[in-house]
Amino acid sequence: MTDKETGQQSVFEINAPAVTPADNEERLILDIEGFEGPLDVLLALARTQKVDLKQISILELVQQFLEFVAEAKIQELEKAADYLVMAAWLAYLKSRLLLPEETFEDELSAEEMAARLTYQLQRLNAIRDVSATLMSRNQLGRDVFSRGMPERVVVTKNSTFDLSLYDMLKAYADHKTRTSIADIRIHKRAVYTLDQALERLSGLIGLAMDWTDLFQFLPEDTGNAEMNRSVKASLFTASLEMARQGKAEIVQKQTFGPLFIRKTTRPD
Amino acid sequence: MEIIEQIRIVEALLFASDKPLSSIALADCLPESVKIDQLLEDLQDQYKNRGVNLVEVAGKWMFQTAPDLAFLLRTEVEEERRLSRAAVETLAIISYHQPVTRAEVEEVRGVSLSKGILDVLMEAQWVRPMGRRRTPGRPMTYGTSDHFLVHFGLDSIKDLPGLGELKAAGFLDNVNTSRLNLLDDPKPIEEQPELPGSATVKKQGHPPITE
Amino acid sequence: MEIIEQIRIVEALLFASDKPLSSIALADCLPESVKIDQLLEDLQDQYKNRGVNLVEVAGKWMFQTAPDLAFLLRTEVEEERRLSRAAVETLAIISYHQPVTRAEVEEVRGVSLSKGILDVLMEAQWVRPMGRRRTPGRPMTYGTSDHFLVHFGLDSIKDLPGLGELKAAGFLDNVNTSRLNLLDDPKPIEEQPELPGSATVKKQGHPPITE
Repeated sequence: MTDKETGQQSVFEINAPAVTPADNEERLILDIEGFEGPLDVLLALARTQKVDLKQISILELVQQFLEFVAEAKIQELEKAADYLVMAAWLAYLKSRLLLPEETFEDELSAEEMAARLTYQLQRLNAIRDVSATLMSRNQLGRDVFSRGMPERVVVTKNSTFDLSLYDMLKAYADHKTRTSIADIRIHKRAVYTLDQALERLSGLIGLAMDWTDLFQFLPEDTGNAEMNRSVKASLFTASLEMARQGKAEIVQKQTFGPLFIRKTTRPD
Repeated sequence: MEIIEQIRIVEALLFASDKPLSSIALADCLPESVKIDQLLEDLQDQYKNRGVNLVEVAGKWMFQTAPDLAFLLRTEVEEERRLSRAAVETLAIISYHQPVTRAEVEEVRGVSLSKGILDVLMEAQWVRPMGRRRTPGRPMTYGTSDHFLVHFGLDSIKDLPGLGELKAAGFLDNVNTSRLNLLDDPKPIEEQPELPGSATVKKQGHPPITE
Repeated sequence: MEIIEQIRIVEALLFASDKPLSSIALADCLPESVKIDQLLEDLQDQYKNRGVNLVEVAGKWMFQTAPDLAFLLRTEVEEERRLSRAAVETLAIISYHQPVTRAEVEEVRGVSLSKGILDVLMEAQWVRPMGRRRTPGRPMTYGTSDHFLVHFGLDSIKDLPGLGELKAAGFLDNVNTSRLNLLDDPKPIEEQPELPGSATVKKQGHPPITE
């Protein structure tokens, strides 16, 4: 794909943004928009040296970058950090390159550091080149095409049903068993009625001076789990009913937390 | 442009298209002077004896697998399917109560019969229509087929165990069979075979157990 | 079976499919004695100068339109998915450096990888996880899929353009992810393919002709 075909707005946006030429006044309003981080800027700057990437002058590159960062409008703090870290590192590298070599333990020499930076730039450059080559290959669905009307393999399903005589007889017998049950008895369940709960709650709520946990008003354990649940449910419903009638206020400070209730104080 | 190049283009266009193309649509991609019909004939000729042929369908052109190789694109799969509980119960009721109408099955089961259930039972070739009942609405009745007998290893529908036998076999625990009656549904019994193929259908089947 | 008949069968199978088929899957449809590789070569040769070519991609075979006709067909597809520069570069790094970790991709590009990029590449089914690296943190590594090879018309990743040059220049050596290179490289890293499905992922690529 070339620019000629697609214009500036390349479909794949792989064209590196050009750095404004050095002799242009606009150089002063460079900003980092369009660059993908410090390495991207460094590569673009290195290219302006118009020499083989192996022979770039690191000192010159460092200078260009420091100027770029000083002049660029970096708005996002996160981005700025990346650039400032790189600038600091390059300034350090520059000083190391300029000063007589000292031996630092566990550290690379200035030349090695410079060589590594060059290597990184070359590697990124090389990856950019192969990216372009890769994307300019004939792509399936863009340049070359597979069969537009593929003929699918037709799968014919022959269903066999899995049912034994036993299963069928069982089904019939189950059906007969079910329909033969004529009487249905529903046992009376133990419940604490809403009326009972209302009566209890409105009686007790007046005795409490302040916010009280609703469940403090539970009657004594009935010893019957089902009954206990009914009591709780009815008491809760009763509290809602009292709140609705304006006789009580309810507060819950957190989800699943205790419910606090108090009698509405009416300034009569 | 040479003929051979034009043929290549037509070939590629037809290959990549997701629908058959008319000769007019093809001609649009070629220089005006091109004789598209001649090209298509030539191309068709070139593919005549190949594994893929160029065919004209409804005035449009497409590539298609040669008819004698179509078997390559077909595979058969045996699939075992399970019947739903409702389907098994319906089958059982039909077999014990046949001939029975849809409404009767629903009444016995106490729920309405979803359309798919009878379809599945007929697809399995266990249930067949047995003619219409001579009552208002003339509802279709259903019964079991020979295939049903073969599948369940029965000589005739009369070999299905009765309620007493079911109870003896332990199928009907806790049920007082005297309160149940297989044949308790009073039912007008007259059948009128009236499907065009009903003569054959009758032969296939077996005598209903209700008198 | 005559050779010509065998070729017709291979032709029909490949022509019917819009996905590449392995020679093994093709051989399954032919008598055992058939030399499938020879057949495929012959077929490829027969289509060499046609509008449709037989190509070998991802170790499998498929028909596709001739590359030189791209200019003609390109108008027929709608505008393709836009890949950002970052996504294209990431794809290149993953394909040339695979298996490669996220941190290594970031190191080569000099910027952190925004979340959406890998997603897009995985959604396009070009990139797939390749198991974890045996280093602290056990980072996930990524590589390309068969679908990637098919899309870019590559038989294997060894056929990536410029691979030899990149390797010779040392650009595909282990990526040192200790930022700013102040320290020496860590020891070269041992790979352990260990996703339980890593073998299957490979196979998964394209189902054989039966679906």
